[in-house]
Amino acid sequence: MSNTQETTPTAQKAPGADVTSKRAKIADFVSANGALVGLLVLCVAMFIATPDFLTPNNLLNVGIQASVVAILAFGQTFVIVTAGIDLSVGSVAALSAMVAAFTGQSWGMPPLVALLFGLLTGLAAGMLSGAATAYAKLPPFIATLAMLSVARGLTLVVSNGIPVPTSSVVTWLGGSIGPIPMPVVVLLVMGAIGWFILNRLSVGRAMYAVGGNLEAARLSGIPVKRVLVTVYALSGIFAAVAGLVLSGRLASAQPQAATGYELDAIAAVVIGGASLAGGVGRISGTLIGALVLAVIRNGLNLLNVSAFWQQVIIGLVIAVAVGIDVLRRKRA
Amino acid sequence: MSNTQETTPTAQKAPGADVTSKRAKIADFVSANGALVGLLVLCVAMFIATPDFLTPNNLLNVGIQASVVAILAFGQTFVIVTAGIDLSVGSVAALSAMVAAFTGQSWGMPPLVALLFGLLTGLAAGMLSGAATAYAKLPPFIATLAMLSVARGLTLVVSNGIPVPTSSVVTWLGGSIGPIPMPVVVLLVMGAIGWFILNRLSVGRAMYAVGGNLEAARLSGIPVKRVLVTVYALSGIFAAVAGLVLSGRLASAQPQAATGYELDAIAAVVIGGASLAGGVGRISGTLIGALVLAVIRNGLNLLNVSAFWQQVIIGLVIAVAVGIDVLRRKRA
Amino acid sequence: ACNRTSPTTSATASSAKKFTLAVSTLNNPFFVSLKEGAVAEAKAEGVTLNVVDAQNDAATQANQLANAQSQNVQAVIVNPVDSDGAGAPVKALNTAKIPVIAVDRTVNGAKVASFIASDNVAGGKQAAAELGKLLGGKGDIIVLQGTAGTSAARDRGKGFTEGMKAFPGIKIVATQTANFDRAQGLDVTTNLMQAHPGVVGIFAQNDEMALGAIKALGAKAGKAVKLCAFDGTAAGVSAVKAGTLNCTVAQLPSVLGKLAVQQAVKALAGKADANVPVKTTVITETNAATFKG
Amino acid sequence: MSDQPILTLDHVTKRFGPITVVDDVTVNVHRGRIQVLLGENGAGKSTLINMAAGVHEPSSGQIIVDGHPTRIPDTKASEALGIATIHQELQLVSSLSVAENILMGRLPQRFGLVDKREMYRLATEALTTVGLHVDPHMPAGALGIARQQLVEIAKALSLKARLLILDEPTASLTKHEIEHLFGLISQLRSEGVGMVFISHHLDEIASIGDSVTVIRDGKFVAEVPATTPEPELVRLMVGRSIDEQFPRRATPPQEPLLSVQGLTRKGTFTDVSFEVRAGEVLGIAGLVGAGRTEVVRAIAGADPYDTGTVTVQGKPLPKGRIGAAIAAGVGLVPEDRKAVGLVLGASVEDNLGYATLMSSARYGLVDRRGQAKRANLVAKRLAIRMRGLGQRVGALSGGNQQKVVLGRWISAGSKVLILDEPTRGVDVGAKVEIYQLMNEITAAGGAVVMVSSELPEVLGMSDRILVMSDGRVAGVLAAADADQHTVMSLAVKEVEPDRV
Ligand SMILES: Nc1ncnc2c1ncn2[C@@H]1O[C@H](COP(=O)(O)OP(=O)(O)OP(=O)(O)O)[C@@H](O)[C@H]1O
Ligand SMILES: Nc1ncnc2c1ncn2[C@@H]1O[C@H](COP(=O)(O)OP(=O)(O)OP(=O)(O)O)[C@@H](O)[C@H]1O
Ligand SMILES: [Mg+2]
Ligand SMILES: [Mg+2]
Repeated sequence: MSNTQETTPTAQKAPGADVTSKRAKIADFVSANGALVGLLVLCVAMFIATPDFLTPNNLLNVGIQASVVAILAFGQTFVIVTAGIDLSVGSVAALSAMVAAFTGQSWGMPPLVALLFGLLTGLAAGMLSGAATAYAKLPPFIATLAMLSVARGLTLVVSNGIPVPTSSVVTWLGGSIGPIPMPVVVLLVMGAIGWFILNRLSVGRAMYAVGGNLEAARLSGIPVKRVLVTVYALSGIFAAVAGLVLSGRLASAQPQAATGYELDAIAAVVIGGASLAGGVGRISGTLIGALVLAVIRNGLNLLNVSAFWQQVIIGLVIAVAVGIDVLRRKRA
Repeated sequence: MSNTQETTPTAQKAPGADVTSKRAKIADFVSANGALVGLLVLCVAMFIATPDFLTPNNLLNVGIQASVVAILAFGQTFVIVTAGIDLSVGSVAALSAMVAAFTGQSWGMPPLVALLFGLLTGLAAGMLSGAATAYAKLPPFIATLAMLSVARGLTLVVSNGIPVPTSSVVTWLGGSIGPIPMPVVVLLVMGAIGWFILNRLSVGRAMYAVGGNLEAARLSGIPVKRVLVTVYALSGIFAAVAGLVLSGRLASAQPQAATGYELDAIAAVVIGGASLAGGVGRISGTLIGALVLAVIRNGLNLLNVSAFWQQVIIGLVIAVAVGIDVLRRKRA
Repeated sequence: ACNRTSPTTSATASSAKKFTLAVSTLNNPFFVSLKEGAVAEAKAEGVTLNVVDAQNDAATQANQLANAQSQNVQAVIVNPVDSDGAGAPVKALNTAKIPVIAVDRTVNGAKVASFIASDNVAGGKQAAAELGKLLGGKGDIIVLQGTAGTSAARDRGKGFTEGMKAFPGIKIVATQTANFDRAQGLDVTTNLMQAHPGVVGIFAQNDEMALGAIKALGAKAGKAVKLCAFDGTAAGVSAVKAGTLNCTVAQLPSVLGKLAVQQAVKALAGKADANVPVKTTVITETNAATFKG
Repeated sequence: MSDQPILTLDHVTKRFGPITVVDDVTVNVHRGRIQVLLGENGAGKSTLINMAAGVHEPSSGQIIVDGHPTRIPDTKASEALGIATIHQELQLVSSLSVAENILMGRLPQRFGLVDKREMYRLATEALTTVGLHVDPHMPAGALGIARQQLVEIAKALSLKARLLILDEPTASLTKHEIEHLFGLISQLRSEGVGMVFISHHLDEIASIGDSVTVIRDGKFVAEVPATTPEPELVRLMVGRSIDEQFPRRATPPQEPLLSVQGLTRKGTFTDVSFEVRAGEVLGIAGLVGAGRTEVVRAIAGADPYDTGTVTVQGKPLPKGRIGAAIAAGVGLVPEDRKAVGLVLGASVEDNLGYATLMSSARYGLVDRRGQAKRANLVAKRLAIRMRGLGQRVGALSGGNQQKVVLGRWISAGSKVLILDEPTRGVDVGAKVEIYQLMNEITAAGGAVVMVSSELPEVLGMSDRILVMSDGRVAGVLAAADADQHTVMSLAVKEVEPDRV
């Protein structure tokens, strides 16, 4: 199992080992992010297979293409760390984006207010799932499966099944400033926020405690229910941001946007080394997981692999990428 | 948490309480299958809402419509009892049905041999997932997500994306004998087999031990890895049967058959009282879970609820059905 | 090793033509036919055609269009998942001066060199007219919708509703989604026939759902209950031949694919036709035998 | 100071559904005094103190703090009243660092952020207090169970409470750490901290307690001074007297049953060799971390090893294959029964039957009648106290859970029983029952290997004593030649001084 701490245990570290500390930190990072090896192997393979892969432009593309799933997966990381699961992220992303587009378009809200409405939608959906889990004691799988269905239905109801053009602010989120694509910027910002919450806020540390040993967390006075609600609320907000980026890229909020993305988001978190049993998981791992998925898809497109075989290969690559990590940990 | 045994412990049963034992058995069944209350509430609601619901014909329809998901969910029950998850059931169902149709149609295999090929496909896919989990130590989520992708891809490759007509035997499986629909018969047979495996075979009881505490099971000499492979293999075979029934109903194996059914199957198991944390779950509960899903969908069709609102309502009903069970258990 | 198309090295790529065909989905025989029409034509023209499948996800399609640019293809044929959604990525291709051909659905908010389509709204109207005629202008009917929120479901539904205005005697008693899926078509029709046993007609927004409905109706299919569908897939046409399906609005998907490749080749020389309409044909028992998809 | 108790549990009763677990019990805790709770497994001690810890609320009766009736709905409320609790079951998050575990729920913050430097400083301080020298960055799960127990103690002490509840804090500690802990307790007592102390080690009561409340079956029995002689305490506790604490009936040793030669796993244990004969009890003693658990797990096939051989009844066992070891008649009762011994959610009957589940099956069918019969017999023979074989094992008291793990191997007819800390957390009565069971096994021609950190137990029940130190066999003593001193002097051989 990978470590949940930012620095892996370096017990009995020699004092005054400052010179090597940078190298040690890199080594720590690598050993704590096993899927990194898988990602690198994948990139090298792609590089050998096609010269189109390692162009700056294409790498930015990969970044853009990873962004939505990565942001969803960051939110999902909180949930999985507490041993939960959030199946609703795709639907909530679509609903939030739709509400933002709709309030802007039909109610004529100013773009920023409309955007805020979108974020609040994500927050509300997340808090509902969280409350259903923490207070009504529904299993997270059921609470969020219900939300998956409800949020998608509401998206259709709000939009009447028709795509709605997004406001300027949202389109800007999906565009780029000069050569720098905004989705990548948002990805990095949300990643930083996620990392900060998990590692620097006490509620973040409490998530690990709740997921690692719920009873112990409760007996230590951690307000378990509040932590759980927070976790799903965060997942909802992250989903809303992902939805906004997605609709921004397309300049249109789609009623069927992000359908099925929940499995990708969960896969990214698990590929990144988290365990669905809770207590383990880190933002950097999740990012790597999302990149693994994006690189496979991008590479298979570049290689012109037939659409049917692509699915076969994607499956195999996911298994191998995680398999490498499992092997590496066993050796260590 | 519901009990793992078929009969709940009735310690200190009054001697000579034979007369009441039947009633006690029913009470046991009800208390062990909490979702039953949810199902009954749902049925009564439907009955009040529309007279079309409680006709013998419609009830048979519900049975037919529940059959595929229920059979998938029976297989899924084994997996969930061992604290695993099988995301590949929908794809494996489609692949198995496609292989059966294809070997019959294009290779000209006799119908029964083609059917056997279909079942073997399911078995092989399941064993692969199981081996990846038990021996290569991939998390079940990843191993079966990979299989989801691989099996769907292979289905498309085999069929070239075009539906293939099924053989006579398979079509018979989807038809009916007199008034009795074969899918319902298959559902009952597979349910009985599932119950028998879980309750009467040593490997079934071992599944509960593995899911309850893997290390304790291992230290007690239970061959954990073999049990895990068996579990996924069974899930694969059950998925193959579900796929055959599905293609039989349509007289055609569809490349995209059963897409997304994995969530329905898992939901059926969890609505039926199993825990994704393992160690708990029963076939009767799973059947009830599958019926809950089928009744909602059937009822909403009968009531002609708009497609948009249907999803909202399905979500709410799932949450409420499980919520009733949670409440009931808390009271007890 | 799994790559079935011969790998093109960058050296030869400069001389040979390389296009990308971005299909909305290959989950549906209609688009499979479209793809096959395009692949056959590409072979005939000596073009390497890179086919990608967006699995009905507009964002995936955006990614694939961006990837096409990375690959330096000379032209892109896009069958948009969604017209609005394809705008942004096609705009990027416009900037990169890669000609884009839209097929089946148009692209909003960006330039396309050519648009080849059969009109779904018009097709919906044709279906309404045909079903109205079959029913003699009266009776209860039900509508099987495609996946809620997809453009095909919207446009076909819109056209059908408009076309039905000509038949005040026909009442749509239920409209339910079966997600373009045959199995769901079967279940939903079964349920609806339960609630509305007097239904005499069904409009299914694609052939797949109609084939499911035919299963649900049994002997009544095409006889006591008239069925009209959409797409004209091989299975749909044989159902028409068998008399279980009364009509299907054919869009000639393989022709769409073929024309798209032809237009792409023309576009390289800067002389593509802006609009290439492909007529939808209503296939009934009378013309089914001679129909070629 | 007034004589007013800090805490009074006043006629409290706790019911779980229809079952009354604590029935009208009153306990007073005073400043600077140590109130001992004594009772058999399942008597209701933990349930009683959990009402003060904010885990349960009483079904009736009241909690009085400083003379005021108070509600303690949760842990936070309990801590706010100055009560700190060391729970019987380890409550650590194994993936989090030692420091975060110690400060869980009250991480130091600066500007709303976790102040990591302060966290490690406080944690190091707390660890120093209990004399545990581990890196606070380490994940708690990497520590052995004894060190984890010390982390728990450090955690509770760092709350600086005025009332400290210790529920069997010494169960997984060896003499050395217990002495250190008692030093700390005495100091806290002199500082005026009131304490509730629960232990099954009767000798500890006299040395540390002031007054003893005895409960039986959830009911108050008596309150007596801590100086009350042990036999009297036992009589109050179990309702009868126990003649002999260590009733070892030696059987003449016969042919060797288990033979271990040169067993080595790099970094864990080195060149371990010994032999156990039929009819013999071999005790394995050593300090915490000496590698005893690792060695016996390797013998039972639970873990692999690098070199060496394990032979049972002349047949060599394959490496790391539990199934083969079990088939050869080896049964392992692991030290952490909750984590690796039991399926807590399953019934007593299921848990008793796991070792025979596969082997007794015919054509893959569960031998339902046989399994039920065996479970019934074993449950009777071990006098497992339960509501029925269908009861969830997790709801049994610790001692009875231990009997279930043991019973599994009795049921399987194991010839060589390996018991790792078999009486940890087990009450005197049940302990004697377990000892008698060991006697029966050896009398029937079986052999027992018993790893124990309780020296009196090792000395009282073993025929021979193997002492391990730093992964090696430091020596083997005949029971007759062994006493606390000889064993300890072997145990500390080769141990660097800073090690616990
Ligand atoms: N949540 C619960 N629900 C039902 N019964 C319980 C629950 N908690 C404890 N019990 C029962 O209450 C009784 C007392 O348990 P408790 O843990 O207080 O005993 P104890 O005196 O601490 O024993 P030990 O010495 O083994 O720790 C036991 O029979 C146990 O099975
Ligand atoms: N000096 C040490 N520093 C850190 N960890 C140690 C040290 N010595 C042993 N350990 C670890 O402590 C754990 C306890 O070892 P083990 O359980 O084999 O010892 P034991 O003699 O059985 O002690 P216990 O009484 O804890 O069961 C093991 O995981 C071991 O790797
Ligand atoms: Mg206790
Ligand atoms: Mg030990």
